[in-house]
Amino acid sequence: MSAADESLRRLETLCLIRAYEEKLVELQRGGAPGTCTSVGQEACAVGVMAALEARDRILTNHRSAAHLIARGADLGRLMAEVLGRVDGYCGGLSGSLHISAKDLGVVLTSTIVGGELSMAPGVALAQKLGAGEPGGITAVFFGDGAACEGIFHEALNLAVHWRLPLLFVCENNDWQALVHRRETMADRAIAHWAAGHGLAVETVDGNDVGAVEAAAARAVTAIRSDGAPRFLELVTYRLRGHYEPDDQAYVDPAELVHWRARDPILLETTRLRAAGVLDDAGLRQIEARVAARIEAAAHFAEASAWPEPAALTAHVYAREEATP
Amino acid sequence: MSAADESLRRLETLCLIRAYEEKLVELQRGGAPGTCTSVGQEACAVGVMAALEARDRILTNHRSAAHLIARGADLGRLMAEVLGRVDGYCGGLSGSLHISAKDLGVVLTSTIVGGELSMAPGVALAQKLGAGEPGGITAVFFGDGAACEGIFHEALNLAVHWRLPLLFVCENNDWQALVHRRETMADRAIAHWAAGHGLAVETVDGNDVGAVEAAAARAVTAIRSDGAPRFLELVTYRLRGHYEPDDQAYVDPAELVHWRARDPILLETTRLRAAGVLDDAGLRQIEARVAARIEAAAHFAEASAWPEPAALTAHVYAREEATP
Amino acid sequence: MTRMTVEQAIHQALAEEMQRDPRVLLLGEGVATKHRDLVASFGAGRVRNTPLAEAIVAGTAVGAAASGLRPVVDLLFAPFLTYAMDALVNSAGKLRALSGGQFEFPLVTLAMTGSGWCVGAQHNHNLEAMFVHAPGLKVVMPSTPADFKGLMKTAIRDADPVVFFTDLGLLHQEGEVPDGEHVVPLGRAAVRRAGRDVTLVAYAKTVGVCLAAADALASDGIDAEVIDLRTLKPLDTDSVLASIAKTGRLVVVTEASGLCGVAAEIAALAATRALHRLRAPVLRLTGPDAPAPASWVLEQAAVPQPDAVADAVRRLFAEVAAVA
Amino acid sequence: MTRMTVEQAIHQALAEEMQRDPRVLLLGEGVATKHRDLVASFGAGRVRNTPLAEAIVAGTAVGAAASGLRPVVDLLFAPFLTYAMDALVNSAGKLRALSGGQFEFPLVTLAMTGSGWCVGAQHNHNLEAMFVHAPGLKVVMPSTPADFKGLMKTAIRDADPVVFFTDLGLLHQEGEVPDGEHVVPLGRAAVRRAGRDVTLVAYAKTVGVCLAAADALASDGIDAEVIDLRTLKPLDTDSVLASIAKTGRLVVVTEASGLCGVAAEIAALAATRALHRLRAPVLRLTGPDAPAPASWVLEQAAVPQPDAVADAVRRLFAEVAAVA
Ligand SMILES: Cc1ncc(C[n+]2csc(CCOP(=O)(O)OP(=O)(O)O)c2C)c(N)n1
Ligand SMILES: Cc1ncc(C[n+]2csc(CCOP(=O)(O)OP(=O)(O)O)c2C)c(N)n1
Ligand SMILES: [Mg+2]
Ligand SMILES: [Mg+2]
Repeated sequence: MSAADESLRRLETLCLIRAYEEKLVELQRGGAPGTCTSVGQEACAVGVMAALEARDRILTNHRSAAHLIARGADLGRLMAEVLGRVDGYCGGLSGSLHISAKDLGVVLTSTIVGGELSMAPGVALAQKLGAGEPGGITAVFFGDGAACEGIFHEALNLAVHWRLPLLFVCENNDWQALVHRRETMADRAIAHWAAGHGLAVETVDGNDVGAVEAAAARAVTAIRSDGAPRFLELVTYRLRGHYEPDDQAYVDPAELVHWRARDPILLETTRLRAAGVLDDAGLRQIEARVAARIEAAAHFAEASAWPEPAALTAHVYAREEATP
Repeated sequence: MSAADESLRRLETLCLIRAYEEKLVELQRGGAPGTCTSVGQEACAVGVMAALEARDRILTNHRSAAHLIARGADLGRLMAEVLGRVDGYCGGLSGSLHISAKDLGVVLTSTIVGGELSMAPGVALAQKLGAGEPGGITAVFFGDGAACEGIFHEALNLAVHWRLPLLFVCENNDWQALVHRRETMADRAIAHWAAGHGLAVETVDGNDVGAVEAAAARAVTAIRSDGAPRFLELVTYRLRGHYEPDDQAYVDPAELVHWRARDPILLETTRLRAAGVLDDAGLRQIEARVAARIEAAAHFAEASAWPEPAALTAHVYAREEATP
Repeated sequence: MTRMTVEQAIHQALAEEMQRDPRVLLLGEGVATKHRDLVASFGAGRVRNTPLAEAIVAGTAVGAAASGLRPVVDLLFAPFLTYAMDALVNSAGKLRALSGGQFEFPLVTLAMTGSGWCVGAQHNHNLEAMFVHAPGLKVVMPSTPADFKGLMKTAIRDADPVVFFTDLGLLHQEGEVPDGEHVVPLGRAAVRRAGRDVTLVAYAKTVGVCLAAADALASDGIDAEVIDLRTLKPLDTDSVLASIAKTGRLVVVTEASGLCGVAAEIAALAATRALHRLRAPVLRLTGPDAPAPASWVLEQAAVPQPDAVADAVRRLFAEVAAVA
Repeated sequence: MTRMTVEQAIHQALAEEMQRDPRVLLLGEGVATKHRDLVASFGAGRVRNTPLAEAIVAGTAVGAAASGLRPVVDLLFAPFLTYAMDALVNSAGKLRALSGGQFEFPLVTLAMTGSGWCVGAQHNHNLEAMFVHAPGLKVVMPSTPADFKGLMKTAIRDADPVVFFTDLGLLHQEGEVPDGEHVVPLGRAAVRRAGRDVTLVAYAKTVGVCLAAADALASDGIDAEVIDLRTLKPLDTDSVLASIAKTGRLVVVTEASGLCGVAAEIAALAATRALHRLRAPVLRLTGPDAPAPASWVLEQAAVPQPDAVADAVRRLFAEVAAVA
């Protein structure tokens, strides 16, 4: 595929994620469960996923929709999961907060902040010891808030000392639920904490999908070549609230204005127009395709049945007789 | 007191700690509970304590004898605690692993590695908010192993961001129980992790009592003046096993030889002799005084009664009726 | 009396106690964001947003509590307490006793749990029994707005560490709350409905479930007594035993799972101290030994419902009739 | 059959299972130091010393378990499990169910606890009930060398996460152990002594206590049956109920405290499913609701002793006689 087509595909994925999450916001207003949206951070997911391969493993957290969609998740099954329906990726048991999709290589999602960091070294260790697909690496997505948890320090030390094929991807979006990053740490950068562990660290504009993909590709190539971990800090911003509904009354309006002007979709659209790769017609086509897929997904999800009560205990233990 | 007398007093304290711990080793061979000795690390305790004042608070861990004695603990009550007797600082409930002595300002000792780091910011916060004695600061002693626990990262971030009057004292003694530091971290220095938090860090020869006292004094003065935390890494070595009895079969003999030649008491004795402050007679006097105090302490401890069974539940809750 | 929600009652208790006692401070991720008025009234020094680091937040509260302050720490959702277990279980719960009574830990830890929000098992886990089992801790879990206020005030004034659970399904429930000084003693259950035929023991959400069941049973001529434990530790064993002595039948209804849960403790109480009063087997209606699911239908299926309680009681009477 | 200690039996089980299944690996602080022969046989890749960071060690085991390996992780002493609670309770115990059964967690966590070493409550805390209460986990706590081997092998082969507790008071106890393939199923109790008059239920150290009490009672003409639970979850309720049906009397003896402990669960079992068989009130003889003290005399006072058990049983028969 040509570079131009690649760029257009990336743009379409950005728009798909945005539309998917806005659809869930709309459904929430109608009574569906809330979600943690990644509006404003889509370029982080799309850029990093473009640098990963099928043999790689991904761990994510409560804000996972962008990661899952960029990895190719089925929108209908995702939405069904959020609505707690039987066709969801986890049969409705997870809801939006801990969606894993093993067949996509998106494993062990935890909504405990830091939970993904706690399990990621084990996934990478299995790869190092040959339990996974040859040459596979692990990428773990987490936030600036997770970097404040002690497990961040423990995971970095273990990954560096054991030389695990692990890519740390920190989406520093300035927010930790209702608390601004500046209220939780003296420094603006997570990178300095990571650098203290002596691994290669790169800080990138997380709203520039091309820059993210390039940096991720460099890191992934390096990990595959020497097996040592790398750290990527993606500087981005959470444009919507923490968990829907959220009126963002606690957010400085000026900060929002500043970052809305840096909306990753806006930046990419402008870039592609300037490059003559995209025009109004092209954009309309993308938007039409996206809208159609979202509607189809919503219909699928809402048509999906509720799980049977038996699902409550069906998967707690491996064998039935194991349950007391 | 003259500088020479100061030095001799410091030397006597070093010898007192050594003799106290060797006495406990002897008692253990006779059936008393084991202890974590600080043989080889005495200069860390003596140097830092010399820089602290009565209004300051100290947190320590499982390897606390040197800290307590350097702070002026009663040897008899210390030994009684190790033997589980009623006259111990904690009435025999603690034993050697979590001895606190509130009247000495040695508070909240925890034998959970990292436990002291978890509580220290709270003690410093109380000082900052005026609950303690005016101008008091907190010093927390911990090891290189504790620095591998996530709580190390969380404590540093909080202390720096909240600007707490807290002195971090890391005794990097190359050992974490039966595991050498090099098996647990890629780097030799804890200082690099701490520096990532942007606080002032100083690394000192932990076996040179004078150097430790000077560095600690600089840090304490700085904390009192601007209220911000400081970090001290004391490079030292654990000359005996982790917990008595321990044959150190897992220790590289060459490493032991190297560090025995750097025994802090040997270094200080040599220095004072060269300075003409100490001669054979002086040393014999010190050793005689020390021996007498140790014997007296042992007699006191062994004469102390066992606690009454009621002590088992007497201090669990503040009010009797509170216990279910 | 003022009509207010549980959420408002908790807030009022916090505001009144911070007003009453300058040693009280509020720590937690977002507390300053959520309680802006408390920041305004008492200053940013006493209402502190924290980093996302539950271990150090709890540990800091423990250290501050032992140093003359009275921290209230909000750890948000009960599963996040897993990060704070060392501070709560090993430090706050044990160091009073291990130190021979040298330190006090007047500390309140807040956490939400329970069904109602479809957030799944990493936000909803009724693990209060773990803290009942841990020595040195007290545990509170009220069911009415008035008790939330009265028990919160008592918990803050108590000299021991209290873990205070809020059933999030009750947060927006309204009720009459006494204005000003209204304290409810720890360790005192409340008889929500007097009855002669059967004792229903519950706490938090299931108190309402039992009251609804009792109404249904009344129409069958079964007169149920409903006891709200309110405090899970210390347990009000006298009230439970007195009721069993009167009714001869015991049904324990909890949202938490039964295995080693509070339901087990109440049943054990009957077996050990009221056996000869029991005219029928004790019944435990509890949540399953399974993680809380997100899907609405499954979340409902995981909590004992009024019909299930009423049916179980009816079967109880039928069986006994059969036996007789 | 070979005569060996509990410590040797555990080691033999580990060696045999690592030989049998290349997916088995051993992680923990000091495991490579303590099991040098396993390093020699299976390589440093499969027997790994770790940093002092229980959270990431357990989390890494969880991640590895879900990725095709079968980790055994040694966290040393039970109170240190408080650092690993998120990995064990929120990840290993919940993610199988929350993911709709996508992942398996074949993982064994080792921890020691119990009286005998005078190490106090931060090394000695029988908190096994916390894990019995947590969904998705299995809990084992054997009492004989043969069971330590047989249950360790079964735990390693089990598809679910198992928390395996070793009573340190039993570590050096000797017994006959079958050579080679010897597996003991999870969830199966053992009748250590058959009897007609009273059922004594225990596990770990208190099994020996009950057997000693049973001998004493025999001389009074009281024929006690002693049941060793061995697995605490899943519980072998059938064996306990069958014994109660035979004897009509139940005494539960545990070192762990009673409140919401395994002793409560067994008493609840009797109250809910064997009430009409009980001819006397159930007795719970347990450790106190207090942190384990270090002092030898207090440590002994904290554990039910044979005389206390025998006396309690005698009183039970006396009372019943009085009542009748
Ligand atoms: C241990 C824990 N503490 C608190 C929460 C509640 N919570 C969920 S997401 C979140 C913010 C996390 O911030 P960050 O790590 O920066 O990720 P972001 O939400 O910004 O993507 C919080 C506090 C949680 N889920 N887990
Ligand atoms: C959380 C925890 N893990 C393990 C232990 C067992 N343990 C006691 S001391 C120790 C070594 C600690 O090493 P370090 O922090 O360097 O202190 P040092 O013993 O060298 O003074 C260990 C592993 C413990 N007490 N707590
Ligand atoms: Mg963030
Ligand atoms: Mg060390």
